[in-house]
Amino acid sequence: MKKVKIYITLRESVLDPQGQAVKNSLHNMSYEDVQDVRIGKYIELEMKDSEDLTKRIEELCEKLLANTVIENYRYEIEEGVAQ
Amino acid sequence: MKKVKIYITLRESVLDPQGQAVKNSLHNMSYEDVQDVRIGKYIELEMKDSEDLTKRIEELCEKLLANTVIENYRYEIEEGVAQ
Amino acid sequence: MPLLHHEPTPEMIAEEKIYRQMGLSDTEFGIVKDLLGRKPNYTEIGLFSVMWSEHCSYKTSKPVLKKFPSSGSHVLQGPGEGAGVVDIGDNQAVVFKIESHNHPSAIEPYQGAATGVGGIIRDVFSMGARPIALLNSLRFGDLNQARVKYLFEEVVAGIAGYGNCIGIPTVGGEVQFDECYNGNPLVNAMCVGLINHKDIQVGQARGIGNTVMYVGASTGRDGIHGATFASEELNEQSDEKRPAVQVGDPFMEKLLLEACLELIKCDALVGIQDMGAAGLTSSSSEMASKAGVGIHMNLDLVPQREKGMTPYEMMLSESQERMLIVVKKGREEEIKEIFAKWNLHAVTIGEVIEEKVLRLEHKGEIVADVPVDALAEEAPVYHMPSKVPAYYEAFQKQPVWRPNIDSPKDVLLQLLKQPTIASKEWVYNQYDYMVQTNTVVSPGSDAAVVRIRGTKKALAMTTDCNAKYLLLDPEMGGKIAVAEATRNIVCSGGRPLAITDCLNFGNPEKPEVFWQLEKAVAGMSEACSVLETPVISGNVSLYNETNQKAIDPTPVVGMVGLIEDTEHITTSRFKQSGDAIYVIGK
Amino acid sequence: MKTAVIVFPGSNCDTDMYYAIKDGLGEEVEYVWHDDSSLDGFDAVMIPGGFSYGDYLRSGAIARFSKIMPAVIQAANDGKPVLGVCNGFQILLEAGLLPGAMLRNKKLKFICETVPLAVENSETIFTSEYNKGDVIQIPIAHGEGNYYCDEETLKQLKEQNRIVFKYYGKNPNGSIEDIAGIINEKGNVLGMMPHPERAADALLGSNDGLKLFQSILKHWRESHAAVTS
Ligand SMILES: Nc1ncnc2c1ncn2[C@@H]1O[C@H](COP(=O)(O)OP(=O)(O)O)[C@@H](O)[C@H]1O
Repeated sequence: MKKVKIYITLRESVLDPQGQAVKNSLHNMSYEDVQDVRIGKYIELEMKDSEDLTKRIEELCEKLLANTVIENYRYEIEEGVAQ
Repeated sequence: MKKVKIYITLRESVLDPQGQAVKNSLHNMSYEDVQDVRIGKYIELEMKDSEDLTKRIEELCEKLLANTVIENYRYEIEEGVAQ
Repeated sequence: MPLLHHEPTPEMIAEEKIYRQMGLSDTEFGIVKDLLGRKPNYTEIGLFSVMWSEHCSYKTSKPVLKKFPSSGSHVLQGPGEGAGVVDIGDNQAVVFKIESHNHPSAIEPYQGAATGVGGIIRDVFSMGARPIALLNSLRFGDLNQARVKYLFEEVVAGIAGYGNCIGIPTVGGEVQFDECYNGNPLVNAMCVGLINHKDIQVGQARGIGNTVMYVGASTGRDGIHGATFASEELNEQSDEKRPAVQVGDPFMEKLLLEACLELIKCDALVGIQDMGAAGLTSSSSEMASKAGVGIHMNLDLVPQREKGMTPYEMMLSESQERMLIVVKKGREEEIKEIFAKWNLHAVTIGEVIEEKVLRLEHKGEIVADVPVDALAEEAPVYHMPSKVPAYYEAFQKQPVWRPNIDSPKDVLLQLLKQPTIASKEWVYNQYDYMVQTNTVVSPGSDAAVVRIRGTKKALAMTTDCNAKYLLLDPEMGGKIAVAEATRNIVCSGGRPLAITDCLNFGNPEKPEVFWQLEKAVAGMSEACSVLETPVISGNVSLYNETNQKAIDPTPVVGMVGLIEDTEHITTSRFKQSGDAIYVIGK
Repeated sequence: MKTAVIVFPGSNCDTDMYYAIKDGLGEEVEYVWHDDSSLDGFDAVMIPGGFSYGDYLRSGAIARFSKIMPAVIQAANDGKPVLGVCNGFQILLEAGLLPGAMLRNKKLKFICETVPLAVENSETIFTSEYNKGDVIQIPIAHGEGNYYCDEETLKQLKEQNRIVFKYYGKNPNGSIEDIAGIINEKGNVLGMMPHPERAADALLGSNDGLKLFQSILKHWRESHAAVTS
């Protein structure tokens, strides 16, 4: 079993309204030291190991988990906790 | 400038309808090797460095970014890209 | 969770008075022992603690609720089932009920409000009705406080999130702000459904040998002790009970809704009930008790989301989006097929038995064996002392006061600035009030109006309550709440049919609070009798206090009226310049 | 004309669409389940609004993998009118039948209200009954209607006159160039956030959306007449 951690972020060129809103409220709460906020998704998968694991992960990121028109993704593979 | 990466995940015992729905559709798409899916948030902050940086990060996580009733958070601090 | 893995023995429960942590008193524990003829084990005392909580048993409010007029020639189902049912002619009926989710919303406002909406929708479709509209009644504290603002925004988002996703229009409601709700917001949700007479279901487990099935989401450790939690005051320690808050899945509920509406057309169905507060416990014991039978369940068969759940946890879990159904023996496959179409599993977990007990099996052992009537019917009923509050007597002695108005314009502008009076567009524009394309009068008028497709008829609906009037004089204020709802219905072109109500009060163990409750119900009852709008369903939310201070008495009235012809619909807007304006009434 | 209304788990404007066609337009219409795989015999395909698969992950992301989608794509390739409204538009984007993607509304809140739309292109099979420049009242109800595409795509959309509707007066969700609806290159696939099916009955406030369905019918009659004559 592998634990796969996937990070999905909006592309640089895409405006992030949610990040903006969070930044504004942080400023209102006087956290002016926060200069920028970007909000993305963090997905944890538990996957059976296989030879083409990285290929499978990339496939399912491209097909389903990320929309590459607006999003980038990256991932890490960890040894999973035994069941 | 520091780059702070924050990971917000649902507490283990809390229902994750989103993760469930994604898992089911992955199975329908014949990615049966995916045993479990949990979906959380990934937030990147750019923050001015300060002595009590970790304290400030924890504070704003608890106050705004995470709802600790149902979510856990963890974070990493990286040297930020120069402005 | 060591406690759960090493459950206390019956002896320990009795000696260490562990039942107290579950909200049972020494006397109540004594009654349980007498009813069983032995000391209850941990699972059993858990069953009693939730079933005998105020939320499920109405043990302090029952004597008061009896005063409500609840019958009428057009009432097909009064209080006692998931929701009330009123005839609207042509073999159609309207089904409605209101319910509170105040305490969960104070802790996790988005999910608290969302699951409140989910719960009331289940109450309506478990009657066999298609939900056609949602309303709500909300109270928050002083909007200048950051926490209050957060609660307000999140509650509205939660209501919108659930209702919009499931596709039931949120057509009306009310929002008011007052300091008395600072730490204790009120979130009351109402659902209105439409049904053909022949489809009306009851939550009964008739027929010895029939099969008990479980449908919907899996059971997790959510909301364990939520029902008792709802019956306690909020204080600083409430944070410790945080896991009691559940997360809703409106998508799952949409599937469950459609599947259940197919299910009711199937003659293999005997009874159906929502697993609301006290989940499996209340649904199974109430269905059995009402039918005069018992239920045997094998808890190993209960779909579980988490590993290693104990019988106690499974029985008390408040996981959302679940239903218990009873079907004719041998017809289980047909039921499974209906649910499979909606990607849902229907799982056999037990059967109806002759002996009137709830018998639970787990890993080959009987882990609970309790008379169903003891759980569902025999909770103690308390007749609380009541006392006229000093503040009320002081009010009564005050001379009549008339405000001195120098500049009506300034006063008007001041009034319009009050959040309670200002436009609520910010709220209702977040609700999809148009989905199902039947909303003729959308939020912003007096009552909302939803047409009944295929007929000329329409339904007018509203929620109303002005708690300040009730604080000043609960009896008069109770009448005013019913009268206001009635005016809203009539102004919209409807004939009032009946009401549902949600009694939001403070701690009833305080004689002054109980007095408010009694008086408010007396006033509402009188108004309902005179206006011929019986009370067909409702809900009670007590212990709305923060640090010992009670909210103003807030019995919210939800009313539905029938408009015979859509041509009779009237709206509150001025139509054109030059029209004359009249004031009627006195 | 026989129209299919696709029903996904979580669709909730399917009945609205159905009645707009049955009662508003007076034409034949049937629901088609997401698990079916054929759209044979249908002249037009509607993908209604709602929250398919709970809109979890991204709206429309999961629905695009439903069994029926190859048939929808086939219908689009065959030149049949395909209309995606709200969640339907999101699904068409995810499926690649239309370019771009949907972001959360700029103010992050779900918005339900009736808004003015300008008809930018009245020469499509969906808008021939309108005039260019008409301002019509159509309800919106969405949380993710902030249409986005890259500059190149935008340039193409403009050059090819593929922006069919724009928000008029105020932009409710922050969409690029006030875009409310776009069409594919071939002109037979329209995606729009506003709900024409909610504006098909005067009793509910507006029937400005009816002309959209009438345009589809007119096109069908014309092409049908051409084929049979
Ligand atoms: N304030 C009230 N007025 C009228 N009926 C009420 C009131 N409170 C509760 N009821 C009725 O009592 C019955 C029992 O309610 P309950 O068992 O709590 O159902 P639920 O758990 O769905 O609220 C319901 O039919 C409900 O309509």
